[in-house]
Amino acid sequence: MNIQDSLITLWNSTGIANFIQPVDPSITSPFEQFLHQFGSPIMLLVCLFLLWLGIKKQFEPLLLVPIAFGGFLSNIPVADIAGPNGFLGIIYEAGIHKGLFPLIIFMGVGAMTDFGPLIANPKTALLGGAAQFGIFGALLLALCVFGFTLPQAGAIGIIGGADGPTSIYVTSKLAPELLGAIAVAAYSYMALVPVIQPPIMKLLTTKKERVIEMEQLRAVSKREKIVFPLVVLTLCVIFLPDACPLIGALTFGNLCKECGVVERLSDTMQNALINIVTIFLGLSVGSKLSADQFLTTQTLFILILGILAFSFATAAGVIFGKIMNKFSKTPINPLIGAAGVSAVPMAARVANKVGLEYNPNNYLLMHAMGPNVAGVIGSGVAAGVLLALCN
Amino acid sequence: MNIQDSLITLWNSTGIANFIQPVDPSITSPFEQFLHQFGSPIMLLVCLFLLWLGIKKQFEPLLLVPIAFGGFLSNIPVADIAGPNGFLGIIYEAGIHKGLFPLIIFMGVGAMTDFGPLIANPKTALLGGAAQFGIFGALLLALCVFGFTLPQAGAIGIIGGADGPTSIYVTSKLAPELLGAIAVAAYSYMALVPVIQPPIMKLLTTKKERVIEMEQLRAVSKREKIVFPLVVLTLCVIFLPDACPLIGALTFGNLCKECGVVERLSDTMQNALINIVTIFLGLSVGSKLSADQFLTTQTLFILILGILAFSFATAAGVIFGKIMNKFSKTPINPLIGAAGVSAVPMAARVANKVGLEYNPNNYLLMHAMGPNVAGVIGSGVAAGVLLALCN
Amino acid sequence: MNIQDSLITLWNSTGIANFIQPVDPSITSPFEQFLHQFGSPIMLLVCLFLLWLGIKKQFEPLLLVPIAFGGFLSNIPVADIAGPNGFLGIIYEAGIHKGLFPLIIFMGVGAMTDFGPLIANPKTALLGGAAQFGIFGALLLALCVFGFTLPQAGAIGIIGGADGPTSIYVTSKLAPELLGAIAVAAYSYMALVPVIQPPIMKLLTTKKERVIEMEQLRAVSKREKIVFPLVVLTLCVIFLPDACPLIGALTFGNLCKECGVVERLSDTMQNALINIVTIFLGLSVGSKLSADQFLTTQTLFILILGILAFSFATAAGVIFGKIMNKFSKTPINPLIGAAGVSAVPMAARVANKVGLEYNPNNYLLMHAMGPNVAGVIGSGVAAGVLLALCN
Amino acid sequence: MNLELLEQGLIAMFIGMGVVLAFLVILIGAMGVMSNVVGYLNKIFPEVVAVPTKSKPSSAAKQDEQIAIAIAAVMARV
Amino acid sequence: MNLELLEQGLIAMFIGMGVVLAFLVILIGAMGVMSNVVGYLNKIFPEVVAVPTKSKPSSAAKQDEQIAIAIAAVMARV
Amino acid sequence: MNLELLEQGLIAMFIGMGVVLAFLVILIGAMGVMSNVVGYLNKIFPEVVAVPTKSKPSSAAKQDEQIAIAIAAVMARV
Ligand code: NA
Ligand code: NA
Ligand code: NA
Repeated sequence: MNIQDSLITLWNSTGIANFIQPVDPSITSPFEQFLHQFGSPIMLLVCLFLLWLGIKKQFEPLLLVPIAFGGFLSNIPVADIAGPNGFLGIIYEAGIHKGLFPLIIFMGVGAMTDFGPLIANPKTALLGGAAQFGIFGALLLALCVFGFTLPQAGAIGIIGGADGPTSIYVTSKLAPELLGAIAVAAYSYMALVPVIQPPIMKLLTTKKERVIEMEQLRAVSKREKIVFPLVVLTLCVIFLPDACPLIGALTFGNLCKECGVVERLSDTMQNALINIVTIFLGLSVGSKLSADQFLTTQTLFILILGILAFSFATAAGVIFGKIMNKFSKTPINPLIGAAGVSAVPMAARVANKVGLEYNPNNYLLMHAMGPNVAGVIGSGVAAGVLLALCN
Repeated sequence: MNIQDSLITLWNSTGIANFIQPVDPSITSPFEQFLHQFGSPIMLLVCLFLLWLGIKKQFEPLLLVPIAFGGFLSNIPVADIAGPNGFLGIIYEAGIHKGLFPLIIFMGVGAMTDFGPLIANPKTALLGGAAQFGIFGALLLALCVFGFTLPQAGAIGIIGGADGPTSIYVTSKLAPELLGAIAVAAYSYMALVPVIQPPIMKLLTTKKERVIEMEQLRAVSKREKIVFPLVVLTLCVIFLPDACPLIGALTFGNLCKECGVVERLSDTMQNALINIVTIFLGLSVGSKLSADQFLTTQTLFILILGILAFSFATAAGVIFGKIMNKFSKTPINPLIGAAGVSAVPMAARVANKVGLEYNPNNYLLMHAMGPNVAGVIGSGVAAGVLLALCN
Repeated sequence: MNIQDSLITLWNSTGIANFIQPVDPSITSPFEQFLHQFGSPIMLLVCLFLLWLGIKKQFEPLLLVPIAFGGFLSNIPVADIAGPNGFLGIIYEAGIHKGLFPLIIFMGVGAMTDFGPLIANPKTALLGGAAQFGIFGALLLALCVFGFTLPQAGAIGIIGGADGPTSIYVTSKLAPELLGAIAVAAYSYMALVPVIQPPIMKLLTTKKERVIEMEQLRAVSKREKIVFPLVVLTLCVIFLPDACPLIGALTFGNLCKECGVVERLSDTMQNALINIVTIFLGLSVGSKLSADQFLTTQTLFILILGILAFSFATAAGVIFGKIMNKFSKTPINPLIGAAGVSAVPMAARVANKVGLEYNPNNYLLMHAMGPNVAGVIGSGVAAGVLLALCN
Repeated sequence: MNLELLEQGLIAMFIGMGVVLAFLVILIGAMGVMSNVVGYLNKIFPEVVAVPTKSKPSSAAKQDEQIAIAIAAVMARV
Repeated sequence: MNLELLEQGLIAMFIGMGVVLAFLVILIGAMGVMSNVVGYLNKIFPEVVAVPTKSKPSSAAKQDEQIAIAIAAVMARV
Repeated sequence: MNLELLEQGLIAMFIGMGVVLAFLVILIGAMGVMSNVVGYLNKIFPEVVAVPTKSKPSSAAKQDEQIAIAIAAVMARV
């Protein structure tokens, strides 16, 4: 080793020397050649943009900040942090590839969710079902118009479930190569719910419908809340075992919350455990933001399909709400149908806010929480169907 | 793919279609055939019963709720959640098969245990030794009467140690196929200590003995409490290295608690860490509640042997207490011998409560804590012997 | 099995029977033969001494207590707790060999560090650079005088970085066989900073220099604090990708702290997560304190080189401070150069204390925090150079 | 647009929406049954659930209090 | 002492200290640029950052408060 | 009942109880020694353990307080 060799070694290990890949003669398309050469620096900028969305625009920052940072780290040349022996590669393998992280987060979601409003007004569950149309509408378009394979189309469709852990779980099973793009789309659009939903809601409802006041909810007993997760899980066992890891984690968390005898565990699920897993889930999802997988037309298509999925879901929920209002004995404000997409509790707040715009005495929040939490169950079930059919 | 095939695929993936296994012509016994066919749904009901015990009857709910829920998830047909690629199977492999979870919980137990009452009155340690007779009595019966192998008998006997993590650690090493039944028995009987012990205690003591008041305990200095875990561990190193993982974890936790300079770590062991591990330990122990391993006469025998082990342990502790009272200069109330089974702090509370029944001024709690914590060390040592002899 | 055989089995599994290894005829040196025979019991005493340093002398107890306890457990004969199937061996393999634990701790360090004082007075960063001379000075001596290989010399040098996780990360990559000795040296000397530094600081400065008062720092805006970690990481990407795992973890933690929108995650990194990882990092670093690796002249050399590294670092920082003071428009007290070794925040406190001794109105703490946190970045960069050059 | 793909997609949509809605319809029915059963149980064992659960810890707390007093008394004599 | 080793060690030292100091010098420059840019941004969008961020949660809090009142009113009627 | 198994079981019981009780008897002895040694140490270095440990953080706290005051003063001038 002499000083010249050492300096060369060091130079070859710098980022400057490795930022731009040499021309690959086997790539013919000039655009692909450009991406091949400049992919990493472009992805670093993309990740900075995602960070900005998370920090400045507060787009689901708890997830988007770690995802964007993980993506930044993964696109650093030489370091290979997302590789099989890299820090994020190892965490990805242990936590996402095997499906543990999304399930643990779903436990925490269960431990934070109150199904009371749904139990008090069971029929609003249908609105949470109708909104899953977003999933299958996007699947159809992805498959037939955008040329994705069936497993990929299923993973893309699940964006319309508006449920982060569900999206990540399904995508890691069906189409792990799309995980980065799908996770970014899912969390970004969840953050954009207050922007995406109101115009659709207003377009599809009359002013008369929007001012409908709903009957107050009955009180729900503690016992009902304890039995409810078991009922959901049992139905899932009977009809759709493929959805049981997701629904099982959700109902386990919820049972721990409601049963009242394991508060230590329920608190831990809602705090230390979900936070720790969120950090590592975010960082390791980011490890799938590599240039060759993200800087593709597929990603653009996924972003388009994602917003369509959210829109379809919102529309389906609202339309189904209008139909239910026609046939129901008690009045149903169709605005709460939009909350069926889940994105808990954002979508329910949006329904409440739009309702208040037109009738300042109309507090729809609690009524919208019914379809909202039903939407979580609904997309869990839809995930089970996709895992059973598309795999 | 056409709609009919898809529906058939979906139907074949439902629970209804898979609940009842087809007749296996190689099984001749009609009872075994019945279990083969209906094992899963029966186990689901068994797990619901265990959940009910945990939630309604508050049988050690922190463990029994996750165990029962894990058992429920594991018996869902098709989903194979306890299989090698399933959520609980993966956690089991990483945390229990390798022995990490019980040891981490034992750290937390150490960080929550005050050995002061034992240091103040060292001779009560013998009561915590005598009560380990329950372990070896049950081992003898399991081996000679119930036809278990020696490793299985050792794992069953350890139920009499009345110590959850110790039972799980030993069983995962000696007889993992019995883990579900043994864990359920161990935690259920620990919860039943206030029911099982008093009749035996009253049967074996005279009223005169029960009213004995004991001399108040001396104050224990901080330095003694710091040195104590090191003394225990050193003895363990010298005489029984096989017990060192368990005793090492316990004394590490206790040293962190007592040394006063690592409060951050001690707090974490007592809260976030033990809670997180308890969730996963419970769920993954539940993954061993499969029908073919649990719905056997062996399980029935284990339940019988478990209660015998607790009874032997209680009786041995009380009888040894009577003997010690005869020969001791200072009076010893034999009721505190029952606390030697560990089940901290339940058994000590039971001793206190029975004592108060007969002498309303007789607070035995602190005196009973001595044998109680000695029982933890005693069953750790017994576990070491079993691991050395039965493996 | 009869009782005699069983007793022999049991005896053979005791520590007494295994403490002293039989004479190995292939070892010729009587001293090495002695170590071969009595290595384990000596290491147990060494670990008790380290525990005493941690508990009584409060030498970085959060790390030294777990390291010493882990070392004690690892040297227990028969139990093989540090072996590939042992409790600590498994944790070492998963957490340290793969490099996860030090990086997670570095995240927590980032989430606890305020880079404000550095941003307010950027030029003090140079002092944090100069102090890294300790690393390379010790490397040179280790390589040329003490006969270590280049990777070993790099790992030893990094002790002079005065940064626990960095030392462990680098050593686990370059010379895992020295991990025990290097970790013990690094944490012990970090605890000894208030003893090691002041004489050197006083020797190299005049009284006139020591009483220099510095201008108060300007206020730093929230935006600067948010952008700063990204600037550091970007420079690291451009110039030294090999340092990116370390610097990436540090800046991720810091960004989470400063961005203000992910407080849940930042709190968790600073508490539950760092505490949990500290426990396991300490215990599993201790698993490298085996007699054959620790009871060598190499360890003695490492201890000598470690203190030299700290001394060189302190001296280089102070001397560079004197030079900067000469050329700077605003006065710079050379004492804050000593804080460049990192050992946050101990070294900065030492600078403050020495300053107060000579001028009771001279609060250098905030000024010393600049070089102090720059030292963390500096040793991360130095670690990257070592990983690129010595591997 | 490929007709076979369209068929595949439509099948996925029909089956998917069918299963989701069927699941939720059954869930609505099950919730109705559950509410009735639990309501009935709540009538038969009205506060039986709540009271012992609450009184148990509180009696334990009381006991602990007594113990604490006892220990304090003991300690005072030390 | 081996001359080759000495050379190796000195190379490591020169390169190492060079990189560390170069890195920090560039960092100092970058911090200067950063402070100027951020200072400029802070002038253009003076409180724009802080106010909406703060007002957002506070308006959400207000809304939540209103909702809480509404729910309380509802519950009172139950 | 198999005699060989019975023998095996009885051996396990005798050895097991023997080891457990022997261990605890030795532990009792060790605790006695420990209490005497520590008691003796507590006499020689009576409060030496407790006082510096306590005063150390408190002096650090005091120092921190002074620093806080200093910083506040500095900030006030900004
Ligand atoms: Na949904
Ligand atoms: Na016990
Ligand atoms: Na440093």
